[in-house]
Amino acid sequence: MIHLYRVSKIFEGIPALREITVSVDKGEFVFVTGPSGAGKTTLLKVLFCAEHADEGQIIIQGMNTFRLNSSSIPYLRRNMGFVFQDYKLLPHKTVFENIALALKVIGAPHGDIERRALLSLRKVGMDKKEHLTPLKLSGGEQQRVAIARALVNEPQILLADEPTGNLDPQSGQEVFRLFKDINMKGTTVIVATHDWETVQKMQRRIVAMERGKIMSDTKDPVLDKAAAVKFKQEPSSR
Amino acid sequence: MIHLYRVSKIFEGIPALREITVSVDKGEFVFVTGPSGAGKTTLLKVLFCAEHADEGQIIIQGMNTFRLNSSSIPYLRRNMGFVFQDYKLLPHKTVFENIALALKVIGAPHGDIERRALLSLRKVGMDKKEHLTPLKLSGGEQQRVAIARALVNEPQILLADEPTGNLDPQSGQEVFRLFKDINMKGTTVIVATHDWETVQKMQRRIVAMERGKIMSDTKDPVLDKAAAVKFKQEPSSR
Amino acid sequence: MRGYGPIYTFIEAYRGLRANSLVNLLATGTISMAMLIVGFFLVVFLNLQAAVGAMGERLEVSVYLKDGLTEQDKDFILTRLKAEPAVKKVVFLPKAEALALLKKELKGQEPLMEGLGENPLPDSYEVTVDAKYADAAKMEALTKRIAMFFGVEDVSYGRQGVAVLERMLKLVTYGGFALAVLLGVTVVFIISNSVRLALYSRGQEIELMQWIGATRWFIMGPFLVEGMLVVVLGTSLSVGILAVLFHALPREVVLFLSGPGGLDFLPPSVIAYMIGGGGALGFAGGLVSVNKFLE
Amino acid sequence: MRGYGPIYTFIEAYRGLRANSLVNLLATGTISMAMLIVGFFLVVFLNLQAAVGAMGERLEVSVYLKDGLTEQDKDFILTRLKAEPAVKKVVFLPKAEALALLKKELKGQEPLMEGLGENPLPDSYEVTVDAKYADAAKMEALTKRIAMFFGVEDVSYGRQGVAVLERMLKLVTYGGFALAVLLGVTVVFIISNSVRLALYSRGQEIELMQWIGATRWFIMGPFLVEGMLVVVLGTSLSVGILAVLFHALPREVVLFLSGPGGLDFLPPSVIAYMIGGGGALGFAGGLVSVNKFLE
Ligand SMILES: Nc1ncnc2c1ncn2[C@@H]1O[C@H](COP(=O)(O)OP(=O)(O)OP(=O)(O)O)[C@@H](O)[C@H]1O
Ligand SMILES: Nc1ncnc2c1ncn2[C@@H]1O[C@H](COP(=O)(O)OP(=O)(O)OP(=O)(O)O)[C@@H](O)[C@H]1O
Ligand SMILES: [Mg+2]
Ligand SMILES: [Mg+2]
Repeated sequence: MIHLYRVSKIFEGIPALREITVSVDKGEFVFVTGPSGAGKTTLLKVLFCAEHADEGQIIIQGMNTFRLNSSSIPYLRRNMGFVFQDYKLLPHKTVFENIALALKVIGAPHGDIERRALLSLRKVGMDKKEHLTPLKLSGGEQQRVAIARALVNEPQILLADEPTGNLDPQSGQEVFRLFKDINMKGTTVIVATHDWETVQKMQRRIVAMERGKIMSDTKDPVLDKAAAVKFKQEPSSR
Repeated sequence: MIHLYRVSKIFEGIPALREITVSVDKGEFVFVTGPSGAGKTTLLKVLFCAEHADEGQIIIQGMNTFRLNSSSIPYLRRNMGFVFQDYKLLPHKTVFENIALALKVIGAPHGDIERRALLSLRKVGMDKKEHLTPLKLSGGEQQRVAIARALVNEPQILLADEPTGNLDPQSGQEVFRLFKDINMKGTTVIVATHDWETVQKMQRRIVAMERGKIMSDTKDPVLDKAAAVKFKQEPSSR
Repeated sequence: MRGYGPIYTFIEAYRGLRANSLVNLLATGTISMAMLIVGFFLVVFLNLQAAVGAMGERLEVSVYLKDGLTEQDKDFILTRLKAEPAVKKVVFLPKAEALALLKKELKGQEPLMEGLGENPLPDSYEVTVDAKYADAAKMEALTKRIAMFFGVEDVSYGRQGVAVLERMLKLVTYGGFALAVLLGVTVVFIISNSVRLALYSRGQEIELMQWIGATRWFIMGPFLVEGMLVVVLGTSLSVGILAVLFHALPREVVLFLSGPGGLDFLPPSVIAYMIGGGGALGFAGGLVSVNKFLE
Repeated sequence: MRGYGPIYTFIEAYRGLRANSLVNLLATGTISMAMLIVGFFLVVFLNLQAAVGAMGERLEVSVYLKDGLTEQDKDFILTRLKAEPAVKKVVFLPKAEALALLKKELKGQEPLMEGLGENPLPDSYEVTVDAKYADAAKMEALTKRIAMFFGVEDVSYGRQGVAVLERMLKLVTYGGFALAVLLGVTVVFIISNSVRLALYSRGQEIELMQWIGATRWFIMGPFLVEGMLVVVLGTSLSVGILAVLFHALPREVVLFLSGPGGLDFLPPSVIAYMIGGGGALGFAGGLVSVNKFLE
């Protein structure tokens, strides 16, 4: 489903991704972890075609993203949901309108929009605040709206960047339960997160990054062994 | 140092704070916890005079904030540092300029600015990225810049709203160590956070909120007992 | 976009107008200011053109006749004058009427009249020349020819008048064209700037739309319509202001400025062209700006 | 703000101008457009005023003398005329010269002259009246008085001319005042709108400054200076454009429009007032906007 081969991204001389090679199968659930500035967001953005990789090959759903012309990128994105680290909600539209826009944009049938938007908001417990604008929401509430927007189109691939950073443990758990459900229905889920507890409890594939490189991958035995030491350290250093 | 007496804040008919009564002594270290939308941010903003309380009395450093005229609010704020949940860095200024502005604004001597700004950035490990604009930083990096800005003036009161939501466990721990240091030097620190682990490990006063009310306060025996059940539940519900 | 394309586009454009009311107010103001200048010059230009046209129609040549001609002689001259292709109209002016006219003209200098014994003026034919011949060379040739007719004593016409008329016509034509180009460029610049400003103030929104899978046209549509509406609004406003100013003009000024045909406001067709053309310019300006922005 | 207040303010204003170059470009454009109109009307107004002044200076009364007066009689009349406070200048015009002038005026109507036997014109004194007396009632009184002098046959002056002059003076005065007020209000509106737009596009920055303990003046300073700079720039630009347009004016138009004193551009003092006044308005407009914004 997703294949990255020796992908690099350099920002003003400083590499954010260094020769990343990784494959994700359809229906997999992958955690991407690593310290601040490791390149997790950059990795997700490259998959989303929001940043252009400088080197390497990226194949998503059989399409080579380097060969895509810019007018077909929107159609690629319609199969993906993205939970942005900074939410990116439109401040002058209500919560409902923010979700509805994501449906309108892909041309969902008019009659479906309200039902689907409210359903998605209900899943994250935000249906009661549908008429407020994001500026009137707490941090965690905004985050949940961003999640609802990413899920509303029932995407085939879900990319979530630190989706529980502003959530209390309980809400965070609910969000992960939601991701698990959607994953069960066949959606490929990739989550960048610092939430070690959940990561370890969920027992899924973990890709650990550091300074733009993949340091360990629980699916890749070679890398995993090399990083065994690191893993052991992690809980104690917390 | 800080006294709140029956403080309420109502947003469009929905109360975000309900008759909050709490006192914080000089030099104390207080955690404010609670689920998403509990009113933590609102509480900090009321202390910061960024939101006007609808009812009750607020006394900060001997000043009743209701009696302050608007021209003296800037001077009250100069004694406070605030780490915003959404950072609030200026996107068109570099990291260094963002910090320097906080010094210029309070009229710090011209010659001191560079030295103090860089020192503060070094404390959070962001001195190497001083020439970048915030848009080019990762989420965690932006958060650390926001912390550096709140600390640069060596405020007497530090208000931090979810300061480690986007930080990996290690960076998060360093930030709390920083807060502990500044607290040792006499600064009153109030932190709103979801990071239960740290909260429990740090062994400081904990004010737990829910739906605009204080549910428990480890310093207040009556409230604490009432909430004992809740506390026990918390770790298991995670 | 199955079905709700245009509706969505207009609703979003309207929302955009309201949400960015300040930006749009300034843009509308700027455009109506520019269009006010355009309209002002259009009024001046159209009236000047009408005046020049009217002046052309009054291009007159006086053909003074010798004394003592018979009626037959006079008729013969009339026939020959009418045979000239340049001649539009010929009127006979007897010497008595000519004196009456002169007396009227010389009002205030009556002492001059008192010295006149007998009427010293000759009979004359007052000839109106076609505006097509409002050209110094052609007029000269015509008058020379008429002066040779039997029975004609002298021919006179406002030599200076014709030269001025000629230059005015040139001025109105070339000057009007230059002004139109200058103002057209200005309007395009302002409009594309305004649209870019509106885009700029909503960069966040556009970026997000791209990220949730919106196509180029889906994003651009509302902005183009919004730009168009701003221009149409601004232009209509300017026409309104101009109309109010025009009708509030003190009578003295109107008299002072007006040509023989009176002072006219812009005809509806010109107003329609202004609004339509402005809208098209707004759309085009928007297209350029949005495309640049989406790169 | 120990010491670096003004420097900080100007540096920040300059940065603001650069950072919001698009907003400021539009604002500068709008203001120069408005100022162009102001300038245009100022040029027209000042020239009109000069023309009216010049016309006042040429306010002439012809005092026709009876035939056969002695030199003494004439001198006596001259003395009495000069004693009138309204009279500025008196020139004697002998009948021979008067006829020569008339012949020149009647060029092209020579047949009229041929019939004159002897010079029918009288001698006259051409009296120039002070512009202060350019008033129909006063002129009437003056001419009546002069007509009673011994040896004066008749007095004539351009009655219509005086009435037109009077109305023109009123028009220029009141009309100019009304226009000035209208345009002033427009400029203030545009400026305060532009400043508000600049503020609006930097709301985030202002909010943050308030939150890190900046005083009102610290925040406002750069915006006010920025607003002022925009206006000064826009006004200078408009004066420049006006100067270019003025000097590019075809000679025909200049001749067509110019009064007796020629067509003049804005004097430096007026330009200085425009720029200075504009800057002050920009500052005031900015103050209003910023204060509203900071509430
Ligand atoms: N547009 C940019 N220009 C320059 N440098 C950039 C840009 N975007 C990211 N970077 C740099 O690339 C590095 C990786 O950034 P990235 O956002 O991928 O980190 P991250 O793993 O998501 O970190 P965090 O957990 O803090 O969000 C950072 O050091 C950042 O400074
Ligand atoms: N400006 C506002 N207008 C209307 N409602 C508001 C406004 N600000 C906050 N609220 C509401 O007040 C409640 C408390 O918000 P607050 O931001 O204090 O929560 P919080 O405890 O900080 O939550 P989180 O952990 O998610 O940041 C929320 O339900 C929110 O919707
Ligand atoms: Mg990130
Ligand atoms: Mg909060």
